[in-house]
Amino acid sequence: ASAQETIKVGVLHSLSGTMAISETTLKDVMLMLIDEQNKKGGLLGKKLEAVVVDPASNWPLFAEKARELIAQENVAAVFGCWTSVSRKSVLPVFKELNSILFYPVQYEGEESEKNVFYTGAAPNQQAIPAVDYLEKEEGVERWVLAGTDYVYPRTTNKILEAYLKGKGVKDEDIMINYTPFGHSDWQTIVSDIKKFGSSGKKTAVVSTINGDANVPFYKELANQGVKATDIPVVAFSVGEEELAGIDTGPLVGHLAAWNYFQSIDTPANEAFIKEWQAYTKNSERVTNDPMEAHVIGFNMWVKAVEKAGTTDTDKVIDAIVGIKVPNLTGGTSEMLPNHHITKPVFIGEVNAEGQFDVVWNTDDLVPGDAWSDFLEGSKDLEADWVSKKCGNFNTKTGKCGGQAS
Amino acid sequence: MLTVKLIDRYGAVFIAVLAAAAVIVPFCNLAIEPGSAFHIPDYLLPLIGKYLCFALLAISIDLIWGYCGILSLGHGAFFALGGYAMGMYLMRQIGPRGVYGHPILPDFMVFLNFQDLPWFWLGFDSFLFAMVMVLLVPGVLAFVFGWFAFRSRVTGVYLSIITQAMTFALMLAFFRNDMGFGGNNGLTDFKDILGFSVQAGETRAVLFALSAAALGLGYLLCRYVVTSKLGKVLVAVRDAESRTRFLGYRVENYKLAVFVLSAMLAGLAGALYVPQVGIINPSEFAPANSIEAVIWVAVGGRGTLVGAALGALVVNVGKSWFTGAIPEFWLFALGALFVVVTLFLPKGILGTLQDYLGHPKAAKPAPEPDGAAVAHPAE
Amino acid sequence: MSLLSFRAFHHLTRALGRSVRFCALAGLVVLALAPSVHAEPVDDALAAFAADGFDDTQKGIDILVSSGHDSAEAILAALSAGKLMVRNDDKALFIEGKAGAFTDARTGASASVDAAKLKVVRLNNRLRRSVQAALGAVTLQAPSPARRIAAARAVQRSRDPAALPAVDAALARETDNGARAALQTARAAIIVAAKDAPEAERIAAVELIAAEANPDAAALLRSVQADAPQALRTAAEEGIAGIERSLAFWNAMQNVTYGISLGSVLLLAAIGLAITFGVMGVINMAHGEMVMIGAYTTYVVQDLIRDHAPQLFGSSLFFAIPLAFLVSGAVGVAIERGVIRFLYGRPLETLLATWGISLILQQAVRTIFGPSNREVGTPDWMSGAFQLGGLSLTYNRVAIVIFAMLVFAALLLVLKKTTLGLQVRAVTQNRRMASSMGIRTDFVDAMTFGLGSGVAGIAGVALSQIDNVSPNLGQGYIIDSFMVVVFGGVGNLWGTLVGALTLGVANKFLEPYAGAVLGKIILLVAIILFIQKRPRGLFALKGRAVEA
Amino acid sequence: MLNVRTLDLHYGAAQALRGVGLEARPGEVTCVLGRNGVGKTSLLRAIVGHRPISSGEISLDGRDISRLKSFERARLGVAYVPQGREIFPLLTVKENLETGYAPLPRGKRSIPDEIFELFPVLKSMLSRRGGDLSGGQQQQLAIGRALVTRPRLLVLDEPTEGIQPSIIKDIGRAITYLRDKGDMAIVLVEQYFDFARELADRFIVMERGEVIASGDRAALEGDDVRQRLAL
Amino acid sequence: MDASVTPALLYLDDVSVTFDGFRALNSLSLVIEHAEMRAIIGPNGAGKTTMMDVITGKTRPDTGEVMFDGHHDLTRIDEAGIAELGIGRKFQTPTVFDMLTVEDNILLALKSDRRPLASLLEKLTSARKERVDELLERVRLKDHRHRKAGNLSHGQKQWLEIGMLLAQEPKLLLVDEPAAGMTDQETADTADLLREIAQTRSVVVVEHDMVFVRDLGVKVTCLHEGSVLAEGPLDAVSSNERVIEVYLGR
Ligand SMILES: Nc1ncnc2c1ncn2[C@@H]1O[C@H](COP(=O)(O)OP(=O)(O)OP(=O)(O)O)[C@@H](O)[C@H]1O
Ligand SMILES: Nc1ncnc2c1ncn2[C@@H]1O[C@H](COP(=O)(O)OP(=O)(O)OP(=O)(O)O)[C@@H](O)[C@H]1O
Ligand SMILES: [Mg+2]
Ligand SMILES: [Mg+2]
Repeated sequence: ASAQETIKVGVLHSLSGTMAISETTLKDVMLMLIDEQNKKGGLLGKKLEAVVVDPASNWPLFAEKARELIAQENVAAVFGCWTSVSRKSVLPVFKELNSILFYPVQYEGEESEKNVFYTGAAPNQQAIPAVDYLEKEEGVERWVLAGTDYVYPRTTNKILEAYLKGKGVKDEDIMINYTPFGHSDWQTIVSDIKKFGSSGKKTAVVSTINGDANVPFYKELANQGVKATDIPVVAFSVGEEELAGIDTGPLVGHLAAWNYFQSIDTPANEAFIKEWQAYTKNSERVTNDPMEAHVIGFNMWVKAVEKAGTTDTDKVIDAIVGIKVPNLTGGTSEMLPNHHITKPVFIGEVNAEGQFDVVWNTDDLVPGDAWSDFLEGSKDLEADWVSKKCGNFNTKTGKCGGQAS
Repeated sequence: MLTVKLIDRYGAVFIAVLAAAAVIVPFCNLAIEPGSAFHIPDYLLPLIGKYLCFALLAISIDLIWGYCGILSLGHGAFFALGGYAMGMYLMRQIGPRGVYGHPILPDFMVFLNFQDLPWFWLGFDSFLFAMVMVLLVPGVLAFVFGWFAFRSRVTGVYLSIITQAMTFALMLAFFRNDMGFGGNNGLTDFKDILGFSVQAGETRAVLFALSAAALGLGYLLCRYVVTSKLGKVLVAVRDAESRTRFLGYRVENYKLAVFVLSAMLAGLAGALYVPQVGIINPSEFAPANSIEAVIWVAVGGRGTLVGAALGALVVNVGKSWFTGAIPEFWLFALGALFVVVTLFLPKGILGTLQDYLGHPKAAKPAPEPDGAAVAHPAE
Repeated sequence: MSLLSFRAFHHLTRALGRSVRFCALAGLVVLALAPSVHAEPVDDALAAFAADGFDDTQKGIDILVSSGHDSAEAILAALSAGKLMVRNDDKALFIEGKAGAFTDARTGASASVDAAKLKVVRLNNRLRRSVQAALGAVTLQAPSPARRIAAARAVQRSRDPAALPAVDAALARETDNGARAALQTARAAIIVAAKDAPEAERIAAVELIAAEANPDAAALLRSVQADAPQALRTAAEEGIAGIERSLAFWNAMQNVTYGISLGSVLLLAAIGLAITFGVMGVINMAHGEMVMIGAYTTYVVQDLIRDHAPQLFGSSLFFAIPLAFLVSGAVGVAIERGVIRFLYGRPLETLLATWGISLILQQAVRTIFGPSNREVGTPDWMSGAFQLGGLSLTYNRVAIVIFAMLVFAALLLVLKKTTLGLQVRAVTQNRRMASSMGIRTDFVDAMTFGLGSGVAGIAGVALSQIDNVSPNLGQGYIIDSFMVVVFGGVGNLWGTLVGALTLGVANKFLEPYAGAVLGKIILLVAIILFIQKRPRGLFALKGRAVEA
Repeated sequence: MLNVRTLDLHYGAAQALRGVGLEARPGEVTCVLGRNGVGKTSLLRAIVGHRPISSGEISLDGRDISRLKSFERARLGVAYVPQGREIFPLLTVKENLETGYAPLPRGKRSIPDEIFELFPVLKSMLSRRGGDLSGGQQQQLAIGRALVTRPRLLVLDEPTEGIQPSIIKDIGRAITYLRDKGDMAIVLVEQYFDFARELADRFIVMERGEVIASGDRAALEGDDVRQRLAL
Repeated sequence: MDASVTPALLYLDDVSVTFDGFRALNSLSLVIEHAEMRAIIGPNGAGKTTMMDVITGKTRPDTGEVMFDGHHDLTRIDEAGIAELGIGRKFQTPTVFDMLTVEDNILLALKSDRRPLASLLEKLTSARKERVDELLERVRLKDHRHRKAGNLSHGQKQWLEIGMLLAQEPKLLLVDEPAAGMTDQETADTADLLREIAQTRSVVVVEHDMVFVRDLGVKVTCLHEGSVLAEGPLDAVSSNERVIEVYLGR
């Protein structure tokens, strides 16, 4: 097929460097989805063609590669990024060149852009339900908020702190701790957590520890004998992929909050897992939440393109809001006017097989909230790209563009 | 040779190419219709501009490493500081157009609950002030750092490692959200510079031309330094530091002078880099970045200035190209490039070329005397 | 039953409505004293388990406990271990034994069942706790003293007043001294909080607890302070002060141990570099990748053992150590022969070449093993922690400390006491002249680089126990390693040892005050300042021999 | 024993040796004479294998050794005392001497007593680092180190440089002693003419990389050679 | 201190240096007058080089006083400062700048303002050029002027270093074994050269070559174990029993 007859889709995930560990899988899943779509006859009668580049966990390179994808390769949409900073880095490029980015990872919120669709969880779709669960189900009264020192944990913890204090938790019952990226020596912190948790009040750890640092953290927890029954840890960045590197025997019962778990027993999920394992020719390969986000995002984009009858950016952006696609856990996710989607929230407990057993889930799908209700600067903001054509509409002043005029 | 021409054969070619590029590239981008064979597409302009900034960084490293034997594994820090100074100016230019619409505070400060602008952000709304800071901040850091280190006669790997410690410490510090530099996300989403939109084609073209000019002038400045008697003293210091002292030269002052100059050039490179790539974040301080910059110099040819720039270009073009063309295997290609260059082009690309074409009058990189490994400055 | 426990019993009985679990325990106590033969409740319990909802399971536990049935312990234990299975079609329950054997949960008779049809009865943390509490109470009478101690600890931690009668009952029979002490502490923990207990007894309890100098004890004492009688309060305050004094001491000691352990990790990571870089002068940027290769070797060894000889898993690391040495060493020799040997006399070029090699090796591993973490298990003997005075030490850290010291000693021996050691140093100081002395420089170079790489590989085995096994593993240690070697003084193994331990301990003393991030920054700045004072590292060589 | 024929050697493009020939026999001292920069050291470097030769032949006992590595030559019995001492600065005196064990079989690995007799200062400084020694002490160490290997061909480049007169005399006596033992061939580069004249059994004089005169002991006695050197 | 009180150019008093317990200099005292040449001899390891190290600031003495030109306390000045006062040195093992050409080596040594900015702006005047030529001529390296110093033979480096020493035009020259590795003829030339220099400047020469020392015809000091063993005209010193015993040999 000649160039005109294909629709190009950009895949912008790090295949090398520190983030490769997480992002490579997402590249594979995109290739699989595109493959599958082509088997179904492509899109608008054309074949889809994946354009894969490697931004190498290097943030400026993300911007460069995004530019290359959009300007040089003329891709119709890009699926990519993992870290917030990579998203922030490509954002101006997408705005300038007016293209579409699907961002599949849970993040700190506080953003809504015309050109970006956030298919991962906003804080209200992950953090808050998890805390609610711990409080109700486990009777937790004392909280350790441990995170890597960057924006996502900072924001999440800030939201949680405000939320917990609002519920009457006292200052001395909250311990906040930040560590550098790739922190590998957790002896002191784990023992601090143990100390903090020995006050008699039920204590839990809310972990926004990122990436590589999780494995040594959990290994240390296991070694110092911090059991889930004593001090449960609920994590927002630990999924099936991360657990694959750890012996989960001693970690049984620790928790994670996600919008998807591989263990969720639905026909759609079963089919997806099967296909994935067949595609990667590895019956051990696990699936995880950001993968599902890509599945949802991709399906939404396909539907939107079909609805608009074109891959033209503006038309697709208009068409996609309101589109509903089934997710893998049995519900139907919808693209909201704030460019976030509705998602179910699940709390899972680590089991000995390295999977999660769902112990709680929301009854309904939770709509993603771009601007947190618990933060001073953003509680008055609202994103609506349909009626207000604005990502940061201030409900107080009634104007688009934050607080000022 | 008692005197060396300021501009040698390679320098002349280099300056000519740069001057031509500064004019022709923006012209081909703006004035020639897309579709024409001579059109330079939009995305290439900031890309090449970025390479030019890297080339300037490489030259600044070559000045101290190639000529004075100071292997700085932390030069990325000066580059990043220059970048941050520029980034801060650009952030202040956003004004009330941030997502929260705060009249003064940048977005990240709003949601991290900063009440006022931290003191070190003051003044950055002025372009002039920011430009002074671009040179001053790296310069002062280099001065303070160098003052202590050179006076204490920290040399060789010990110096390399503490420069690395310096950049590493700065990276960790800038990662901290409390520092007020945007933490891991850094500074981004710039709107305009001196009233011109950073995304406008014309602004890009001007930035490009400025980068080319800065590179050219930076080169000439370094060239002036290395061809003067000061340059010879530097080489003497590189060869036999203590012997130079016995001739009456205060080695530490010489080192300090070029170190500061080099840091300021690196800062300038960083400042030009930021508006063209659109983001500055703490990962620019990462030790690996600094090491990589040293590697550009080695690839191009240590002690040749032009070679350093060439090395930066070759490696980065290679990187841009490989990451798109062979995303899964590019590290093999890049790694192999480094190995091949060391094995087959022992003096780097330009050094080897010079040998091949007969050498012009320039100080050559020192092949370390046998056995005198870095670890053993003895003998 | 003593008066006190009887009163407590009464007091608690009133709260019976609130706590089903209490009821269970109370029942258990009664039953423990007078064994009886209820049969039907067990079936109810099993039915509840079979329903497999968390609330159902909770109910099941309660029923089971109150039933006091002989099989209660076995069933609870199975439940807790995730070995209680329910058959899909008929909801019959089985307990999984060793090697795929099953017993009928109801009868205890062995049963042959199709494992594919079975599903585990799930637990969540709440259930896990109640199973454990139940088991704790049950096992207060367990035959093995160790288990009784563990049970007592569990009770002490739960401080559940409801357990008091059971504790008393157990105390009455206890013969083992250790278990007795544990039970008494557990009892004290409950009494201290019990408002209606006699004051004297509470004060005695306070004293007993204050003797246990740990934060738990302090917290316990603190919790009674507010409305307690004056005498009790003073006793508690004194107790707390005492505990805090001793805690402060143990805290410092604990920091030292953490520091030594971190230092050992740094030492392991750096020591190979101390050879390739420190002794040979090769700026070996691929050092981290040698460590990584060692870690991956461990993974492959464990994988093979899991598949082919699972019984050897406990000793998997002992296979991994020599293999990692050989594999990394072989890669090192290959690098030396293929690239580095052309670069002697040009040490700075080695930076470039080894950087390239490190990129290639990372990507190679990524291509072969995939980008994500690989699981390396910790053998049982290395898991868990033990108590030494007020220190809590984890076995794996202790193992790493010992291991690091052994590696260090071995290396020191090789370099100082063997011909190779002398020859390496001669070769690196003056390659040509060494050759003229009849030293086979090629061979020495290859062996030395191989040795350094091999040692890095060994370090990888140890690091696989505490860190990610991923293609980036090496990158995380390379900077620290260089820092350690240089800080200690290049070319001096003792410097590397002292440097690593100093940095480790300093880091761990800073961390509690400054936090992990700031602590690290402070440490880096301290290194920079330190180098100003000693421009050639901690163990600087002095004299003419080193001056340029 | 050693036979060098038509040797050419280049440093880059510059030729340092042109068709140089030299012969050394057991029980004899062969002196190489010449002013600064004529190529004496270059010739010795070629013999011990520190520089590759461009053409020509170097044979030891009839065997061509010109392609062998330095250590292989050392194992065949060639020992070298280089100009500029080149001792291992960070090794102790004892370790410096022990590097000479490499070509020896295990049983023979010891430091001959003669060395300490000749250079008593080394004995008193065994544990001092080589690099800390004074210039003359280093020179003594360099000679001692070469002798540890029990060479059959001893190649000395200005061994008396920086050494005090009394020890120069001792070295002269030692060389005579070694020569008289009869199994060792000695090649000696020496500027100190009187010293050379006393020891030499045969000699060559070099000028700009070429041999311009050669002969035996008798030819040295006249003023001819001395004058050539003074030019 | 006033220059008139201690008229000597160099004045060492009771200088001791120890290295890890080994006494390299043992309360050494020495006085060098203006325009005096002094030959220093002594066994290997007597401390001759160490003494020069002390004078040039490379080694700091444990005790003792080192005064230059009456009022400069050399123990408090760094190497560069001492060099700037006018003390030049030739090292025992030739040390030159390997990567620079022969003439650049000389050029760097030429007397001039040593500050960085001055170096940056320094112009190569014809006077300087001539001076370089003259010096190259003097040390017979004219033909080698464009070669890298590192490629010179051992003896050529010796000469180059002597040339560099002359270029500095110091008040006091410290020359450590200048004749080593030179032919007899060259040795004699060197002696001439030094005698000529000594007419206006002070020179301290260390040498083991007795013929050379005799050629110089100056006062001789013999060091032994870090202190002065004998001092006086060469004939007197060389007939001293102790000197013969420890140094000259029989
Ligand atoms: N590494 C080198 N590179 C280039 N040229 C060299 C090198 N070493 C020596 N030469 C040149 O080769 C020629 C012969 O040098 P060589 O060292 O053999 O002289 P030599 O006779 O030993 O002199 P000396 O008496 O000074 O030691 C000299 O002109 C010298 O400059
Ligand atoms: N850093 C050091 N550590 C130990 N000993 C040292 C050190 N430096 C010098 N020495 C010793 O001090 C003594 C004096 O050395 P110095 O070099 O001054 O002797 P010298 O008189 O110059 O001898 P030569 O005639 O051999 O050059 C020697 O024995 C030497 O080994
Ligand atoms: Mg010579
Ligand atoms: Mg001396």
